[in-house]
Amino acid sequence: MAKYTLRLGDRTVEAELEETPDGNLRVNIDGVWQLVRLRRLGDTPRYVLVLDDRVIEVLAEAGPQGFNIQIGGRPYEIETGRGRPRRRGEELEQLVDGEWTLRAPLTGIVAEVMVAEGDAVEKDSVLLIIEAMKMLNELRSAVAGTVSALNVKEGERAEIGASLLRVAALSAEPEQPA
Amino acid sequence: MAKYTLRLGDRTVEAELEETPDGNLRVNIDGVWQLVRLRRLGDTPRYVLVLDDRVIEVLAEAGPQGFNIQIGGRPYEIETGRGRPRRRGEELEQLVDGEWTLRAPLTGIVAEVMVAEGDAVEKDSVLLIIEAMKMLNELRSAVAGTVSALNVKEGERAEIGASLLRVAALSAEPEQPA
Amino acid sequence: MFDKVLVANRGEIAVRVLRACRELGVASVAVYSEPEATALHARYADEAYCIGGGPAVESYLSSEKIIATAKRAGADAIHPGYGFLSEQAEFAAACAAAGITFIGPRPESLRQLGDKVEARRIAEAAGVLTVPGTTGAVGFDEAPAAAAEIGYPILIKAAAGGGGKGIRLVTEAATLEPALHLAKGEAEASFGDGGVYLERYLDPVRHIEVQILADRQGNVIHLGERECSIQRRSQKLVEESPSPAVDAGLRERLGAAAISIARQAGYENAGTVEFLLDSTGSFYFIEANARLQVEHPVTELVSGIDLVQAQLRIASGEPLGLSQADVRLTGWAIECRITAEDALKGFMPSLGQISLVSEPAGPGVRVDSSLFDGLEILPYYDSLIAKAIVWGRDRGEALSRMRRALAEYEIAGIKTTLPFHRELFVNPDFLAGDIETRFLERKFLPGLAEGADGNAALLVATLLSHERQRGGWGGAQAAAGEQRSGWRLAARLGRSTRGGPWRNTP
Amino acid sequence: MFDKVLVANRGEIAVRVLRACRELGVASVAVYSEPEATALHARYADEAYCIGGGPAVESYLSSEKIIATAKRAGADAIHPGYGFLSEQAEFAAACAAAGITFIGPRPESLRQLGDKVEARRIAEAAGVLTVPGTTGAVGFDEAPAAAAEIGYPILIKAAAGGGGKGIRLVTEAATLEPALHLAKGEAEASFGDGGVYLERYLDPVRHIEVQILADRQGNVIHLGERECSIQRRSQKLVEESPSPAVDAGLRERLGAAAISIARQAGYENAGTVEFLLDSTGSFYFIEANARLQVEHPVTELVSGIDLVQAQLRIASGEPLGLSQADVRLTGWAIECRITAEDALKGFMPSLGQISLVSEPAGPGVRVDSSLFDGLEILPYYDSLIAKAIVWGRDRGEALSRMRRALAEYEIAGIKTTLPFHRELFVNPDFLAGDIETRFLERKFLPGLAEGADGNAALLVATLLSHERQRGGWGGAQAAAGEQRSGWRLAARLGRSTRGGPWRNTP
Repeated sequence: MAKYTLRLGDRTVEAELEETPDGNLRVNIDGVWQLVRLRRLGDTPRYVLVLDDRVIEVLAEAGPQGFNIQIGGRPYEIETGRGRPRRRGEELEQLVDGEWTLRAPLTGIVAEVMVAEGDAVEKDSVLLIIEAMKMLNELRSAVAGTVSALNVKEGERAEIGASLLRVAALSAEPEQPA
Repeated sequence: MAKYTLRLGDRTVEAELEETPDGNLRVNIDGVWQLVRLRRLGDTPRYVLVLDDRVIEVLAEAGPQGFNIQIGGRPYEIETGRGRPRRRGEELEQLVDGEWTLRAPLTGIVAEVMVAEGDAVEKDSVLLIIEAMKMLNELRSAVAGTVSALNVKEGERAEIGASLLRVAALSAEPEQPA
Repeated sequence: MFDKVLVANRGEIAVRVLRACRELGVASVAVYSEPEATALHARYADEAYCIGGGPAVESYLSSEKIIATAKRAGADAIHPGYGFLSEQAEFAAACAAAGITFIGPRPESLRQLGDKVEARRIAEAAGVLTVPGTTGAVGFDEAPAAAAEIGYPILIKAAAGGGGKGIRLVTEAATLEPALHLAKGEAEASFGDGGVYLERYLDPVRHIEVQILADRQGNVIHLGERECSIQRRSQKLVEESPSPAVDAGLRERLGAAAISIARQAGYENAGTVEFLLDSTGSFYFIEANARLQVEHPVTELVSGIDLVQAQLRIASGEPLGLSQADVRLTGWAIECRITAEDALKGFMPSLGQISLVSEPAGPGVRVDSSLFDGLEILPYYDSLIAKAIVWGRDRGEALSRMRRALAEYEIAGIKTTLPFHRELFVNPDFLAGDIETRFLERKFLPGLAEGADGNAALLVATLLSHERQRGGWGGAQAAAGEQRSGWRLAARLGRSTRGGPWRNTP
Repeated sequence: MFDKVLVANRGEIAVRVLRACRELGVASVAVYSEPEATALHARYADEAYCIGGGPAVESYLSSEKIIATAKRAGADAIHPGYGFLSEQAEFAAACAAAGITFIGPRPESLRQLGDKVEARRIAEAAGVLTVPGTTGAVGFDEAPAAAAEIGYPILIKAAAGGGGKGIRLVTEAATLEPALHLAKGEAEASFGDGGVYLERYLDPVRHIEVQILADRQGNVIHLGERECSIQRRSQKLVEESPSPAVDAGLRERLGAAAISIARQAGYENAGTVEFLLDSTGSFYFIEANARLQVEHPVTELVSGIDLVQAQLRIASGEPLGLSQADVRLTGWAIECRITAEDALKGFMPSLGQISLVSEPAGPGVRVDSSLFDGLEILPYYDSLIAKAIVWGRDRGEALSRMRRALAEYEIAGIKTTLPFHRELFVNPDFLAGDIETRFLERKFLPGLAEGADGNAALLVATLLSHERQRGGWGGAQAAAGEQRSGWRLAARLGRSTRGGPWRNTP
């Protein structure tokens, strides 16, 4: 029998899985054992989950922390790591050595840079504008402080997740985003 | 520079391929060098061949003797082996030690067996009927002779290519099929 | 309206019916055979139950299992689709006995119209001409004399039949017995009933059929005709509405004949009355199909009426809500049946896994299918896998749309009839509407001209060979399918380059 | 008719135009930017040429490169689609100078109607009411006074605009300057012209537009109205025809107004006249779009007329061939614009590779898209990736069809607006047709209820975890995408579970 720890939103589940004598698989979630079959269709991210009274189509793709699953058009992001559940937004929001990093929330072209290194910025003031799909998107500061590093120039392409600039914070903790 | 021998229908081609100084590929077929780019789309059998004045969609799948290619709804079966070109139908038609083997030309259910081991059969007489998709398909003998082995029973499923029965031939060579 | 409907079918028609259920807000139940657990119809329904093995007699033809499943799921109605149990009076009666509504005609109508001989009597009583034939099913003993009396050429037809199954043309007495043998076998396999009857073979004629709708309140309307003369061995391949051979006056006469037959039979729900139309404009009743037809979408496109939704409404007791005068037929619709048969190799069945499917879309194009990447085409069922349907303001626009749709349709992994359709839609006689039921064998010689893209294919093969040599087999750049199904492709490639003793029985 | 047409566009509209070319038997030429070599429109055309880098100014907005390519390929006409060069009078004039037919209005009409202020003068001359606003483009200096004179709230609109780009609502003088800054920036990015003007913001109103067709012979007809009130930040998301608010009398008045504006402008080809309709039934001209609209399919479905084919016929000099009396509008059509934006995260653009797309089909459903498995969504272009369009006999049938189509639509790999549309189509006010241009912000709170299939998702994750542990990463049973794009998915997963300083500018 194998055990897996899964997290879906605020819910953490210890799932048990075992092979039945006739070679099928059954899974125990929250004390309920269920016979299950899962088939992948061709080389696609489409899977079919066959239950006793229902056949469910599932789109599933791997992510670094688990699986990104869609059923009936709704997303289910499931973490399968063994560590403590992460607080949402934790990695991107936290200060490292008193510095806050603005990461690109989408891939786009840097349309405008409103600040220079050394500039003082308020919390919520606009730092950069990124253009994607003809829309101009303002990126604002999560902290008040001083621009300590500027990694992009106007006209450059910024990949999602890239560090765009850093702000040395005045306070030790950023406020929680809305 | 790499060389490949390709066969398409009755045409045999020696294709040369080399990398250009700027890292692209060019191919020489029948004395004409052409710059080519080929991209596979996702995990699909769909490829895109980019030429100077045209972008061609290609469905390509590997086969044992080469590639099964579709362009514009038309099939192109290309052999890439290095041996002599095979005569069409050769493997399946030839007699081995004076015996001819009836192989299933399609997957289906054996609906009726018209002969027993030891029966004498004429060329073109019906040996078996295979049912697939509700159609009854007669399989006939390519040779005159005696049924020397019968490998299937009525109601069984026959996979494509499976040996269904053998006929010990009266003459040494079967006639060419129409 | 019903709360929950069980769809006792598979493939594209099961999906078609499930779509109607979803649009009407009715919960749905699918049934599927063991090898079809991943089928689209099983995934599409709100509930899905496995009811037996692959062969249809173990699953889709098992009236007991289907009714038991309907009870288990709490379905209050069953839609039978076409084929399988759709015209079996015993099944309809068993549904009624179980307290479940059968979405179709009353069992008595199914019995009468399902008996093709009885159906002819009804047509005659309704004052409609019929094709000369036997007055009942015939066995091997009586057939020769009956055939001689009717006069060759004759057609052997399944008494329980429909869909072209179990039909054989016999031109001379010598070939009657083997043809009878095969026709009875196919009839048994398709309908569970080997009974066949004989009919005069009229030639040349068009196959023209009329769609009717009849409610429980006694309202009967027709939705115009369908032209179904493009047939291969009595199997329809292309249908259109209207027919190039039918004008307003003839349409009115055909419609009136169909309605009077429906009234004579006390018919309820959607149905089709089939006629042969000769070159003088005379038409002869051949049979009535007491179910939804494969080709119903062409009528939907010109009438704007959703026939499956209409079936559910009628079966739940609602009146039609429209009179003949409300029916307005607009434009021209054409359907191509795409089957898993190799049109370039004598329509030989082609099984295997679909590695890629990409269906046409855009203006005026409708596709009814249940295809998906990774679908395994099974030997147990009918070869129909998809229908491409187009609408245009006139026949010319519809023809050009279909040509465009066929060019867009991509299926890899199996062979299909797409190459046949692509050729048909550039044939001058077909484009002129100059067709009859034997058009294909008489005027249309399928055969594929050599493709113009041989050089491009060789370029691709060179690059793929190079990638394979550099990256080894199965690398990210290897040709699709190398790892997964090399052996199976091997078998198919082997087959597709051979001739041999194989041929489809006539 | 033309021999060869170059389509100076990309994405779904390029494919739409190429389909019309193929149906008309006209040879076609595509142009594509470097990162779009594998795009569907490049593959669909008979010829395809790479004309420059990803940013539109280097490719799809380069009038010189496009005209040079048309000459090289021997194209005798250019279809501009919508957006890009479609309303640039200079481009139309440059085509004419190069001896190539521009498929659209004459350059003079483009100039007049493209100048929104001049367009208002034309409407007034045609006797049609207009919305109060500035008589010309305004700069940072003049804007505050002009806005004060018109009276807040005001709208800033791109003088060269269309498609909702470069539009900003300003409710008070304090926010005028930053809004002006962003609107001018977007106008510059979208149209290559940063000019903007101000207009009174009427509220509540519906956005109603009328489709017209005008030939060179002076025949002008209208094909009824489209209701486009479902907008987010002036971007249309859903369109339908007819409008629930328009009866036959109002339709006639709207149509007459649109025709008289077209005549006043000497308009030729397909065009759209946009109005605001208030609750008293009064309507005000806002602008005329001298091109094909994104939402043209809803008109095609109710009128049966292929607007793109009509554009080609008109541009090649053919007369319309039908009068207003021949136009028969039947049933109800609705379109949903599917964009690459995360509807659950404030419509944030979502880039990446589409790993699977499966589009709705079956009765009454049309999809115009250029999606395929493996498509990379790029940052350079508009976020519109597909349009789902349905037809029904009445609004109720169309609504239920769209609900069904949206449930069938599957896209994996990127986020889209599908969840937004699925929620909209169960909103009671929307279903009742009770909408106006600010309906979304006032009455519709997007937000996804927790899915009901959490347990099924956990079962799947358990089985996939098990497979991964047994088979190692990248085995045949591993989850799709593990090898190929793990790192990219990592980035996206990280993003989609975060909050942050991000927001779309208002």
